[in-house]
Amino acid sequence: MALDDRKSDFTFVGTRPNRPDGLDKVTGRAKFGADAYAPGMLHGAILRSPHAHARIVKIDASKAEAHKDVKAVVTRADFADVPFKPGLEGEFYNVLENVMAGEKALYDGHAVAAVAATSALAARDALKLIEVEYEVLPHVTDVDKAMAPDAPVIREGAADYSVPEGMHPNVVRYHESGHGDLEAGFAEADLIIEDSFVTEATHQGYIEPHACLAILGNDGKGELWCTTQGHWIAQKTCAALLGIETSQLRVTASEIGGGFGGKTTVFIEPVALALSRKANRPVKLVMTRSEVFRATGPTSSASMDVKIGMKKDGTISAAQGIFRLQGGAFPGAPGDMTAMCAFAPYNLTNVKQIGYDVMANRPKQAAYRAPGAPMGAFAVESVIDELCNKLGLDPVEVRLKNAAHEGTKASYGPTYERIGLVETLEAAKAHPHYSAPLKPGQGRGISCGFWFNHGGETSVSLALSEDGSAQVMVGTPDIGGSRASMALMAAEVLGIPYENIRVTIADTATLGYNDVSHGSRVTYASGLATIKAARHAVEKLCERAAAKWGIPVDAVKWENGCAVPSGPNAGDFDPMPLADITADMGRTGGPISGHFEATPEGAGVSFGTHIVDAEVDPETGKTSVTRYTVIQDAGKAIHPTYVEGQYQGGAAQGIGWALNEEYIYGEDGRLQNSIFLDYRIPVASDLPMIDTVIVEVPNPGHPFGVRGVGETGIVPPLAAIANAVSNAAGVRMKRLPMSPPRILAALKDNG
Amino acid sequence: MVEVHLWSGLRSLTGGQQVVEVEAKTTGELLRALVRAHPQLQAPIDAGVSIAVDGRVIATGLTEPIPEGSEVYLMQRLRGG
Amino acid sequence: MDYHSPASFAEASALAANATGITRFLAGGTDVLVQLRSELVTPDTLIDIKKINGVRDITRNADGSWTLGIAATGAEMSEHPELGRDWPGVVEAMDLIGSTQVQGRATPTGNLCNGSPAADSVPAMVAAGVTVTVTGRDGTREVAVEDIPTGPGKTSLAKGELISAVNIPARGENGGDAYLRFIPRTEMDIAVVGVGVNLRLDGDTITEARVSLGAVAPTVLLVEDCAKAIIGSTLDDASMEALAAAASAACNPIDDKRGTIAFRTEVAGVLAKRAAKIAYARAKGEDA
Amino acid sequence: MKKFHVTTTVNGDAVEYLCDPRETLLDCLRDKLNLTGAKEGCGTGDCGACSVTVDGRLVCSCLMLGVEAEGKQIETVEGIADGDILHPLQKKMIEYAALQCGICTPGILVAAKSLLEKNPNPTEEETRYWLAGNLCRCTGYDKIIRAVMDTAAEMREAS
Repeated sequence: MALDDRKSDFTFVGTRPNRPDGLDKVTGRAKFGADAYAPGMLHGAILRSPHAHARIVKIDASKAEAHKDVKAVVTRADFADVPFKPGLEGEFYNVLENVMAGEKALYDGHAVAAVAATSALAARDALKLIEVEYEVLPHVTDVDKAMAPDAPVIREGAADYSVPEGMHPNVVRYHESGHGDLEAGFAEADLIIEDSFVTEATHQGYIEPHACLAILGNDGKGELWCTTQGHWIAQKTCAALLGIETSQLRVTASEIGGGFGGKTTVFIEPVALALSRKANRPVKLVMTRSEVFRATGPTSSASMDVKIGMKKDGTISAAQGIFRLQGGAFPGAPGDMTAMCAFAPYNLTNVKQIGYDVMANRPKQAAYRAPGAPMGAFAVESVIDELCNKLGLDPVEVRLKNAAHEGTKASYGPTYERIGLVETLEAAKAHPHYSAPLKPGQGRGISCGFWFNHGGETSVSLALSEDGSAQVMVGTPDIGGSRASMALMAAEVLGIPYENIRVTIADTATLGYNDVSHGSRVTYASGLATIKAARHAVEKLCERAAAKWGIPVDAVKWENGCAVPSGPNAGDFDPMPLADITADMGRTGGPISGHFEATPEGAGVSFGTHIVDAEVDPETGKTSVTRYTVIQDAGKAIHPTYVEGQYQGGAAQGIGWALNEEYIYGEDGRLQNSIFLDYRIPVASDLPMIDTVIVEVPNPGHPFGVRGVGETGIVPPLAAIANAVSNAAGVRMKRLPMSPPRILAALKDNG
Repeated sequence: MVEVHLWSGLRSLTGGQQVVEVEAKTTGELLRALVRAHPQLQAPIDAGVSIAVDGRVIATGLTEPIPEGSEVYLMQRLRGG
Repeated sequence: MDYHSPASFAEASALAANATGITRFLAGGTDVLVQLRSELVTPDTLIDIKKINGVRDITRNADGSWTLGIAATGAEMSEHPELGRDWPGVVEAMDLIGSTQVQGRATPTGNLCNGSPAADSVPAMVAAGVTVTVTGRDGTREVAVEDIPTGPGKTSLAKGELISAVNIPARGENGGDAYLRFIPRTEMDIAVVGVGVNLRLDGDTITEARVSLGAVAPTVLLVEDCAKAIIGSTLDDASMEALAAAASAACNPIDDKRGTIAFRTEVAGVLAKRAAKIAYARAKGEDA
Repeated sequence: MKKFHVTTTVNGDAVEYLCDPRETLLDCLRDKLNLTGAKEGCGTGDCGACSVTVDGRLVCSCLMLGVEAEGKQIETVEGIADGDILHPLQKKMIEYAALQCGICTPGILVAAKSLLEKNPNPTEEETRYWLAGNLCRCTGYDKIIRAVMDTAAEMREAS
């Protein structure tokens, strides 16, 4: 994007007003995915495989179909024929195969059939009438075992061009990058540490299960209401899977009860549409929590080897990482992202990273907040911490010494523009937390983290009303208060009060395409588009003022919500407020709107540094996090309170991932812990207050300097907590989660 | 001419070359030129790539300008959560 | 599923005796509803026993013993001004189960009848010597709490039998009890190990003790060797170590998603010591 | 399947519905009474998004059958505001940005209101433990705890 008219002094941006949708959300009025009803509505339910890997020999639904309460039964045959392609090229095929099994059930919980019936209870009961004959096949759920020569093959031919010859067919993508001379770099090192690390799969754990209400006729026209991070991708994908035209399916995003990447794709939506088409009635489909855990998109599990050489003065002379990510029974595990992010915080002369995308009999992984990056950071930052301990160096000083900055050649190749890592480290060093004394039994951990951030296709429309208020239509669902930041940015440009702006999340029929609310892109990309749309409206406002004054339009400028003559030569006119122009806009040229459509390509990478204190009970291995500080570069914080909220939420999710959250599969390949009782996300009493420091190093790719803040906050916590726990326990923890049995076992092994 | 730096995993598709020189004024031209120079690069490009121009990562756009003398890196397509 | 809400235990017993298929009694429902929703157990007959007179009462009897109605909830036990003074371990054990919301519904009787080896209130009740009154077709009988569970999800109650009261002994002089459990988080988890200790002192010396362990065997255990290890002692280091060793030795746990054999065995000893310390301090009238 | 006729009171209004005995109070509130403020996040009493009070007692409405509501007094998030006047907790939740996605907010509000009625001066620890059954995945709880504590302080001053 053009970097014209960069702003640095603000009226509205940086203030902390109440969010526009606050009232709806504290009164129970806000409509989330499961809160929609339609006349004549049926309820759907999905039959799921109890086997981790099985050939579907036969599905007999005749008893279910014959039941008086049942109005439709669908199987794979009720979906379009989508061609198979290797790697990520066959993504529609992969999604279809995931939402409804074809020849094989590929994981415990894989959908095999679905029913629509007159009530939710009737639908659940009807599932028991469907008889499925399975031929159970050998399965594998562990990433290292899935790569072994004798591992069961999940799907032949799924590997793309990148996989070296001789690898197991379960390895479907391969990434290798880096620069310099590793051998020479390691030779310069005074100390080399090489170690292996493991992280288990975790789930985004959004509190709202997937839910939708679908209406589709056999004329190919449909309506879909669903909880999603991106309704255009839902529209495009559902249309492809059902064999209808994209534009004939109107998708409306409900309020969304959390996503964190997990609602960037579809699971039940195509199934509800297929049921609706067959029954010719609206169908509501809501997942149970157990279905959410078994059959949506958890993150990858990972097995990693990291080797780093350091000189006595703390300089990293060489670094190498191998990252194997398991992404379920489909290509897509972000081993490439893990590899590219792992060493990105550091200015390295010699670095090499390898990433593997490996299939196993688990649900198809989905994005989870900086997908792939937290695992790599865990391995790399743990080794750096160990090097600091062994060499007697301060962990912040060592990171500062090696920190990437503007002009550094990134570990993934290009040269960094202006970035803010050094600023976060300086802030960490200066923070009272870093110098606070520790109690016996406590340890402190530090970690840096990196994430790319994303732009993506974006459309925004802004319309002015006669009374001088404005409505902004954006296409990115509001997951965490983005309506407030959009309104602030629009207010900044238009110069009208924040309260006079209404921000609506438009449906797919009323706005052009918008990429998903992911990649920390909403405040960046929809924000940029809002600013540009508002500027577009301002141009028109200036034209109208110029016409009224009878002066050329370039003699008019916009200031504080008014058209004013641009200088003494332009004429002597009183400022003309926006509302005076809009009052008669219908008679002075028609309605005034602003639009912006583009794919902004200047998201600006982001860095953070976290400081954690943890206490370990040496007799039970139980950890408590006693103090936590997040420091992260926001570029420019539009609504600082919601920026803090992103930092705190990322840290809390990281604490869960580090300490207790994990997918536990039994020998039988079935998920053992598919409820919140046993999938242990942090509860209120587990956590301390989470301090935040917002660093602002403006992003050159955004008119107000915004960098996305949603994802980076989950990159450092795994390592920061592991470092704190390892320092408290006196033993290096190399496997996540650091559950009490693992810590106690490590303490015992350590004597 | 633009020097395009590839990630090392692509060397097997370019006869060992990690830097490819092509004539291109936009990101789209650059991708087409890469395939002309090394037809095997079609597969990674189809699978999805991003292009970093002077450090700015262009995730998808084919119309972004590439100024003369820019530093250009081909990267795997970025995905977010 | 048939739903009944009888007005007496005799009626409830008769309903259960005459029912076919799976029968469940509904008190707080915090286990029954979870099993129903997950289709783990869909009863054919559900008998809601909360409409029976007096089932929410918490009564101190003339001899100092206590009778709890079978629908008295954890929250009601915690809020009771006297019960927790006599039996802090029993009340705290119940209070550990689930959230504030669950506390508003969950009952010790339900916790017992669910038959989970990890039920928090059960080791505390076993240590305290609590009995339950069981009503069946032929009248009532009194059964020790430790004799109710027979294995995971199983109880010794016959068809047509249900618990109609919980009887907690009189606290008496110089006694104290405590319950501790291990969970990975601070709340909302199922015990990985639970230990209940109840003891009585003569001066500084322990004269009576009951120690029970949860989540380390198919049923909650009453461990005599643990009691022996501390009876006659002043809970000195040697007796504490003997207690821990006896607790660990009594464990017959499984490896599962919540903990390993090694972990449970080790931590049973650790918690036994910690719980004994608290019970001892309470018996001495000290804050703990 | 025999259905039961239930007469009960929700937010002060007399209501009635027919329910299957397998349906939870949450199912009945949402599907029969159109009170969709209480959410089903888990169906197992682990997340608290369906929190309501029954005869003044905080419970998960997913852990209670609809048929059990006969003759009870039920309060939901829809009944917290007094007409157009928000409860101080509602105001503070907005002011503190103590919600991001907002799905847990109804349950948090019902639970926090119940806490302040029982304990007008809770410590941070008491607040955290009281709300331990209300999962929030967005905020890390920090701003929620601050909002509840600050509401308590303000309500103490006002009374």
